[in-house]
Amino acid sequence: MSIDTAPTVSATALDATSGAATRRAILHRLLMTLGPILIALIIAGCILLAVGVDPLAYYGYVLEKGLFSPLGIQQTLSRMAPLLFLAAGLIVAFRAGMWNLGGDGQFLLGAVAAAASAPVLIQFMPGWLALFCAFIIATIVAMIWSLVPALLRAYQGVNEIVTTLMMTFLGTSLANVLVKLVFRDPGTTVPQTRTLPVEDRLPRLFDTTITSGLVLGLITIIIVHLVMTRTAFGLKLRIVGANPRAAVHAGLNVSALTIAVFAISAGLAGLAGAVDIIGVQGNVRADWNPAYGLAVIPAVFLARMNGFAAIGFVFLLSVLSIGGESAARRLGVPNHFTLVLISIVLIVLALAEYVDHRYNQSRKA
Amino acid sequence: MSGSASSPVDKRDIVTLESVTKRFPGIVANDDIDLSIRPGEVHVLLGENGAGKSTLIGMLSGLQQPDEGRILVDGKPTQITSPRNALALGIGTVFQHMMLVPTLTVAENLLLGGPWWQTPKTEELAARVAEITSSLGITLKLSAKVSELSLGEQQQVEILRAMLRNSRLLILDESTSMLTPKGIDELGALMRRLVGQGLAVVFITHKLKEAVAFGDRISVLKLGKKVGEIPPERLRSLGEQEIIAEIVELMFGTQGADPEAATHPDHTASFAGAAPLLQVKDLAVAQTENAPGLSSISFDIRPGEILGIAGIDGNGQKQLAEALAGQRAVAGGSIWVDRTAIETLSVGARREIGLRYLTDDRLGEGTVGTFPVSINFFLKQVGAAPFWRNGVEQRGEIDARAAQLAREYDVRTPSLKTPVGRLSGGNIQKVLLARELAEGAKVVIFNKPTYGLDLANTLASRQRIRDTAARGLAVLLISTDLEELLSMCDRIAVIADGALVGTVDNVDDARTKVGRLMIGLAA
Amino acid sequence: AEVKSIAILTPEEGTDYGWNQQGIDAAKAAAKAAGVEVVVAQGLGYGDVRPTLRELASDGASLLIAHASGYNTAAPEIAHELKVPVAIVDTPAGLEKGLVADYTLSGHEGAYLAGRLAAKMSRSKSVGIVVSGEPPSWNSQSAAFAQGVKAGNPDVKITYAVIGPAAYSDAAGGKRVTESVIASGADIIFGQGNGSSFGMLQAVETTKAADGGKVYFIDVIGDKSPIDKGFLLSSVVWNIEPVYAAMIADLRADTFGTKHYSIGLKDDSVQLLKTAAIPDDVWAEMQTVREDIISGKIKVEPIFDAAAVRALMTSVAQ
Amino acid sequence: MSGLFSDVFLSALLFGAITAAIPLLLAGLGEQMSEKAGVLNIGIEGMMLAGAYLGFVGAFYSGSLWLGFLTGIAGGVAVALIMALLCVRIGLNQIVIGIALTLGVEGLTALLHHFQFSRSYPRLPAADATVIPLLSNIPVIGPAFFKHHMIVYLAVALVFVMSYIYRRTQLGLNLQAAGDKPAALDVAGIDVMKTRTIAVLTTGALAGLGGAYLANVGAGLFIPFITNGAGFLGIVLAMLARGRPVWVLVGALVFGVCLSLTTAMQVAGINMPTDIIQMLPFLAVMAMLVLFGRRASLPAALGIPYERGAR
Ligand SMILES: Nc1ncnc2c1ncn2[C@@H]1O[C@H](COP(=O)(O)OP(=O)(O)OP(=O)(O)O)[C@@H](O)[C@H]1O
Ligand SMILES: Nc1ncnc2c1ncn2[C@@H]1O[C@H](COP(=O)(O)OP(=O)(O)OP(=O)(O)O)[C@@H](O)[C@H]1O
Ligand SMILES: [Mg+2]
Ligand SMILES: [Mg+2]
Repeated sequence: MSIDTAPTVSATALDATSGAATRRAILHRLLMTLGPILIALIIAGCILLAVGVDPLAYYGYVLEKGLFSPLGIQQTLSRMAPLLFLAAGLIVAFRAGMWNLGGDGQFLLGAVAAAASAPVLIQFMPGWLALFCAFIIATIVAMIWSLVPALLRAYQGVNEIVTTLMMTFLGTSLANVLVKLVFRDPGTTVPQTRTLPVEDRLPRLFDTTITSGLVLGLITIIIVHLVMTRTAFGLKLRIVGANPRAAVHAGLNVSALTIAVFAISAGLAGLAGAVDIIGVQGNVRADWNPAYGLAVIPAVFLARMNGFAAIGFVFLLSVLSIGGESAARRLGVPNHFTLVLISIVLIVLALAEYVDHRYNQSRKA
Repeated sequence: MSGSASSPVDKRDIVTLESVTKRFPGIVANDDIDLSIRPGEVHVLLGENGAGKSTLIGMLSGLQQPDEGRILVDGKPTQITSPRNALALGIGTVFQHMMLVPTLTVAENLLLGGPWWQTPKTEELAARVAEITSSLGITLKLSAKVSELSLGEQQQVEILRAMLRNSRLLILDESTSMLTPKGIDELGALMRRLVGQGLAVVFITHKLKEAVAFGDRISVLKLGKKVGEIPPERLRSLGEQEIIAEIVELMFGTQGADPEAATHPDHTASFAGAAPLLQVKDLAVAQTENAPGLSSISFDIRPGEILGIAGIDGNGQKQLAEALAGQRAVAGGSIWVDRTAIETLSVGARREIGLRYLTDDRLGEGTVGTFPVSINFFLKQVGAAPFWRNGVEQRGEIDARAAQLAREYDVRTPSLKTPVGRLSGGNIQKVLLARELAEGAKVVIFNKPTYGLDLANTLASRQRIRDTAARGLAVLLISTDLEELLSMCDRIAVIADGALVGTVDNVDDARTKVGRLMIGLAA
Repeated sequence: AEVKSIAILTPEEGTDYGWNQQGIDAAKAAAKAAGVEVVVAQGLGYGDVRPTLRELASDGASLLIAHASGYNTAAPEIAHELKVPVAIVDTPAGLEKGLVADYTLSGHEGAYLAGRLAAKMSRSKSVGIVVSGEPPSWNSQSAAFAQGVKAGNPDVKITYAVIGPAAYSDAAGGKRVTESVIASGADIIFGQGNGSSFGMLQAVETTKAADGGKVYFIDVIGDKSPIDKGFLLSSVVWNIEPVYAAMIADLRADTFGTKHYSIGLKDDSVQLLKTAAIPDDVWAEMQTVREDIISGKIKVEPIFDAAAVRALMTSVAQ
Repeated sequence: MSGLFSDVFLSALLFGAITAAIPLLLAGLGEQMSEKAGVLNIGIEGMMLAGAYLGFVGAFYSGSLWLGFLTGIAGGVAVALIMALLCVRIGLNQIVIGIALTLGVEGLTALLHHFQFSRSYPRLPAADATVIPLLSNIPVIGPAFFKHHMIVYLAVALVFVMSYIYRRTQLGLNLQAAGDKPAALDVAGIDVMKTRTIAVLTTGALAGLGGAYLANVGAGLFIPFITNGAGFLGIVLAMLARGRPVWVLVGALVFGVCLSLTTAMQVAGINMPTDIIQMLPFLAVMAMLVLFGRRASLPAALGIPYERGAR
């Protein structure tokens, strides 16, 4: 299957960056992002009113607790770290036209691998090396996990949406089995892996609680963006994504590229898990599954697979989830409302993008 | 310039266009066009690639709405809002690009459009099809999957479909491009019969001879504007050569006799004695679900030589080209390029050695439609210096070279950043030509290189192919256009059912010999 | 130290007639009794609660009760980071003076009692244990229940079934598995599960036992009688209020983090729920067993490990 | 092992397998229709959940299971309507909208449940069964297969209705054309948008019904997130089935049987970690994918919004 909505936008996004026009374009983007968010907030506000909650108070808390208080912004930035890695992985896959919907399984297995290895390694080697090795192990485990969908897609043409979805169901179970039966910390009654002590985790930034995973995530997603848009390798992947037959015609090794895409995408998802564990969580508990993947997918699409824009959307998601929880508690709305809010924001943003696109087209004509 | 000053509305018109304008991002595809379409007339639309012909009929068939101006049907201003609406008005169209569902059978494709709750009425259809095909002189297997048909056969299905609709106005957008000379003549005769019955026909072609032979009225478009019209009276009063001269004048502003009637120069002499650059021996390809196989194909091409492959479309031409280029698995036999055996090499490796393949499927595999024109020039060189250094894209180099190629090959595009898929077919083809001929080539396979090109581009492309050979390259030219082969090749081989049935030197009586081979007689 | 307010964090909404609700209700009651404020942060899920912990701490809570085993890595970390006392569950080794207190709650004594009750009440001499997952606190109750059943009547068959993947909210799975277990002969179901326990309850209400009579349900932690339709036999009800009250007192006395808190039969913080379905004589008999447990005549050792529970089930099944 | 299991128990296991399979069957059939017409309907999880919620509300307040199924269908259709509007009419990205809708419905139904039912947790009485005479008397098989609610037989019959539609009607041709080459359908005079809209709404109806069955019969109640990924399994089944409704049925049954098998193994006292046993259904599907998944012929235009005359 070749769904080529993705590359459509990628090709046009590629065009959009040129010199002086860039600043105006960015301003325009910003406006086209904030405007819809405002509209979404109004719609969601009506729901709040309907259940008898003051929307202004609610949003006030969201902003304060998610963005403007020193504590809030730190939490928001910390939350971004794993999401950025996931987004980077999705950018690679989607630009190459492969629907890796198995991010959650890859994430969890990466997390388990990191949680299992880091506390052990740290006893034998310098801290930084141990963490580095744990990252590598997590990446490799996630890559191996993606091998089944990758091989099936590359050599049998089996659609990867099905296989990655299935592998995510399986991966979630396997992660549990590993935590409960293989890597279980014998010192606790609760099934979880050994805990990496706080002082051995990724350092925090300066005097804050922000994990340095954030910096790694930012660097990673920017590198991924540049590789996908500025290098021969990235272009090859995009050709495979946009028109696989053209890729064959142009002499590209589509099977090898397909496997590479899965490996990179899954590896980054695994890294996301590792960064969350080594940066923040310290261990993996049985039945733990934050299911970040599901919310990151739309964010990556809205960003048109552009790494920089993805950073913005991941930031937005983090603000909403951190601030939303706080606001819900303070006003006695169930936390589930955050889901509704995120959903409305996503839909209105998608609509706005469409309207914007239409407007541009009619203006150009 | 033409009769656009006086209002063209005429009581006899089925469809009239009044000052119709259609814009696309960055381009005015149709600019203030007046046109009248009358029953009993074959109205030929001529124009370069991208002149706006397909856009014009897009508006007639309900795919697009005019930005300005209006369309009158039977004298009444009418908005043709959808293809369904157009069909209801009696306007049937055979589109330039294939409009069949590949996974459905011929019959199912023909039945598409019936009331949703019904069971498809296959028997009824078979009877009607039999009626029409016999008068058309074609045979079609209704139960065949469309994906198994050759492009030519698919075009026949589309013509048949338009006929089944009992249209009052039949539009044929480059419908002869995939037909054999015989097929073209038959279609021409059919058009004559239809207008004889009082239908109107709009016929788009790039072949001036067809225009003159079948047309009653000729309109010429250029850069979206209508630059002239030759009414029936005048058409009848002039001889073929005079008309062609007039059309060429309208289209290109130059005067000349029949521009297609060039004979091939012989430049093999300068490479006499050189070893063959391309050698193919006993090449075989297995048959697949939807493509014929190849069996024991052997031929040589020396430097400077152009070998033509003639044959009715769908007889293995594409498989041959793909097997040579490395896109299709070979079941047996060997291929040498410049004495290197290549049959086990990958597509990329064969290209390294100097083999070039210009595909006939520009949109499907030749280009990435959503990518900018500039990148499409380098699709087969991704990673190569100087456009990439250490794997990093050199935008400056790419843009500069792309601009140069666009100029050299006269690619008309709003900008180098325009997605290539938005260009007209002819301009896309120029991008492909530029890409394949650029540098390092030894052997070039051209598969239908001028399909869909306008006259000027056709001539330019042919000249490029001749120049290619003159530089000492070996050229394999696959075409369904016999005239083209005769005007270019040194030798012509005929392919039928996946085998080469004979090779003819392109001398005086080549036309008859090739013709005999094609219809299954000995040369 | 001064205690102005306490905060409790729960993974789900406090309306589940179970773990979350009991925790929140207890925190409210304890706070009220001690005259301090209470902040409830519910429905936080099983993800990262550090943001919420930090925020509650910065809002001035004097004690953070992290009421889920999933929070017991995060909470002590925040305790150290912000020097705020936290209470965590299921981590007896985690005590730290002034900072971290543990309350490992196990209703195993109550579950044992429930097992004795089930053995007595089962007409078919077959009971079922249906759980939606295998966390330690449920394991100890499953095991104790099984031991109670066997102690009450070694001939009673026990069927143990875990629902299925991602089963916490799998009400349909809860119902399906419970129906199967009933079909295998059980007429009393000891059920543990969050959302899925309502599916178990529904199965019990809509499925007849092999003898055509009622199937009864024994619940845990909470008291579902307000929503019962006459099928609730009993419940191992946990009352956590004394635990929280003790924590507040310890905070005030600067002894927080020096002792373990637990619940048990003796102070009625674990109680077998008396319903109309239990005949008085049976109930009286259960009270005697209760006394024996309190006095130490009957020893019930908690088993927290899932594998050990399964091993136990296989051995008692034989 | 059979010595351990009574007939009644075996019947119950098979009965449970069917009950678990029906929502997957309906979701799979629905998804299949969307995919045939070229729409990748990732929002199906949300449609099921909406169907589960509204289906339960309908059944609970009216006391009629049939009315519940109707309101469930309405719930699924309502979400599908948004999807059709945004993804078919306007052509927004199907994956973004699908996921957004799923998240939104998850939140909204949990919210509504909180205000409405989180104190009372209402439960429905047992669904009345339509007993098929004679067949239901066969030991083991009879009670397992022929004592279900009427809707189960209808759902199975739907498999054949779908097959008929796809193979023998113009609508079937239209749907296939809309997925494989929408432009060809358009120029044949059939509105692509309309065809795809009908497909998406049908998906919503089937998913909604599946959700309602899950809540009303499968669980007998509604709780937040009750569908638990059933919609995503529906997507997997639809893709596995490659356009053939019968294979959706087979896939759904395999899945249901695997679920019951996990229960059977536990009841048989096989001392294997439950987490491993529970991977069984997924392993089964994965094995089917490896064996039969090759070149899964998905519609060429799947996921691509149609725009008339676009280049
Ligand atoms: N949907 C569209 N979007 C953008 N540009 C378009 C679209 N359709 C046509 N164009 C542009 O309009 C111009 C006219 O195209 P059209 O296809 O009508 O040319 P044509 O005369 O049929 O050419 P050819 O002989 O190559 O088929 C071209 O420049 C083309 O790129
Ligand atoms: N009531 C219906 N139920 C199911 N499919 C339908 C229905 N009505 C139309 N369709 C389908 O909708 C698509 C668009 O149909 P069409 O454009 O023929 O609609 P229409 O204008 O209402 O046609 P008609 O003249 O048949 O009423 C087709 O795929 C058709 O098969
Ligand atoms: Mg054209
Ligand atoms: Mg053309």
